[in-house]
Amino acid sequence: MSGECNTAAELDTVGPAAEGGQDHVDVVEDKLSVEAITAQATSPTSGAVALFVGTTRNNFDGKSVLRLEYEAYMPMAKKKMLETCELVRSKWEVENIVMIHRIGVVPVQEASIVIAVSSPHRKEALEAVHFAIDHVKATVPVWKKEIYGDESSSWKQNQECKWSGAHPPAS
Amino acid sequence: MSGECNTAAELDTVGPAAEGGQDHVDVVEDKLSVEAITAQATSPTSGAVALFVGTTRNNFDGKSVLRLEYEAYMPMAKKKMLETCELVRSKWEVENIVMIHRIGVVPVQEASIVIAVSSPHRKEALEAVHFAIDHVKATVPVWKKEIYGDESSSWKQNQECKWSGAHPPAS
Amino acid sequence: MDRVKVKLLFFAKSREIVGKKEADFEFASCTTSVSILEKLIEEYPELSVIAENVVLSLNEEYLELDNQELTLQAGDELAIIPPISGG
Amino acid sequence: MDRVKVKLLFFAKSREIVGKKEADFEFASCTTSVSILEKLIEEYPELSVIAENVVLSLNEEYLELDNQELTLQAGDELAIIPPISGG
Repeated sequence: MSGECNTAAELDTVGPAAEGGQDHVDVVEDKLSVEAITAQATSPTSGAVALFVGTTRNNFDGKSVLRLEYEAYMPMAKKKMLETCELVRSKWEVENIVMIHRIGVVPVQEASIVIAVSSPHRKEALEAVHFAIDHVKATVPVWKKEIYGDESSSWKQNQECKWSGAHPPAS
Repeated sequence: MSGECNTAAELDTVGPAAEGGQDHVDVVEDKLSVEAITAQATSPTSGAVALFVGTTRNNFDGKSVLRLEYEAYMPMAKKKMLETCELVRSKWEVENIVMIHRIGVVPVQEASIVIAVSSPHRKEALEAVHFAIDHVKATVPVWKKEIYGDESSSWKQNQECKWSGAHPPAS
Repeated sequence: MDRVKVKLLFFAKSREIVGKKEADFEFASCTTSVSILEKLIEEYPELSVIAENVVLSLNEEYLELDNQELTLQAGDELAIIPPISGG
Repeated sequence: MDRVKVKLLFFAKSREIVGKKEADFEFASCTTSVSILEKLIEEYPELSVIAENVVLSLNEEYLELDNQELTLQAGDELAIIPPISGG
């Protein structure tokens, strides 16, 4: 559960990141604080913070969902999250990127992920956060099991995941 | 400072809004709580909350900014914010929309506005919040004065405002 | 011509220029937004410096600055709206 | 042919199917990702039900499933990655 805080300049690829923004990614078992994550992303030289908060829905395909259970390939998940930060910085001039995924049980209405991006002007932060969540869904090794009202369960597959059943090989 | 909480169904135009989402807009003098606003937007039937947080930057055009001072045409501001909610609902299937503007003194790094939008799937919330802040900047009667390091000051003009000096009449 | 008393509201730079937040003012009830602005600048000549970059609102709705006829009623709320900068 | 011992990691559905989180396993050091998956299914036939929808990772990097030669080294970390569903 230890934090992993890298200045962007420490990454291999030096882009606009080197101007001093920070990437902070983590995978934790605790409830996420949107306030704390926003504060961490905010900077005195930025005028905008855009956030995405993924929350547990109480239903899927008409079935009631009791809770989600998440697990992660912890070090690889953090690595892929940092790669997402790097990619964001290659596309937009953003300042700080904070990306925290919660694992374990996530009850209905609570957050499983919060991504916050700050930038001097708002367009960059808003576009970057949209890209970031899409990219995380496609690349970060985290798994989610839906537990239904009758205690049956199902491992989910992101549509964005290239090797999911949602993308069957043409045959 | 009283809250103004309208179920969307109470608006004149009945759109997807009538499905039960809520519009909550307000103009307040207190510090904004991103956590409380997120909680207000979150719903058990939504899987996503997208947020925009506008914060005070410490600089403008190379000048150091000490603080911002905001004032609002209060009832009209709330009315225009509700109209923005209505317009969002005519374009995207979203659940709750929360939009709070702070007025008075807003120190560097603190939030002047928070907009939060929830939706069952993330694309809608992310696009809606981007549209919402653009539309608020163009239509909501709120004014901001920048106070600089030497205590000089300047009333700002949003680029999105059609009658600002940023859009001089062709002559 | 009928005259009606309306409530004027000044915000931001227009408030600072005029030195007050509100005032009562009499207009012809049948008028246009351009004519309203002209009358306001007659009364408050200091406003002319921002006249190119203001709009009006009538009862919390923006008024386009044009020569279309409009009818004011007693008690209407008329605001001078400098370029907005919220968000 | 050189053989090396690597660490296998199972996650999510593959973990439930195999009934453990990790195991040691010996492979030829010169191999391909397709061959690795075949060997894994020989050892854990239960995995065949998800074989169409997994990828592998080697030392925290995704491995395309193909016939390109790759070299395993002792102590490498090889994970079976079912479709991801984070976010």
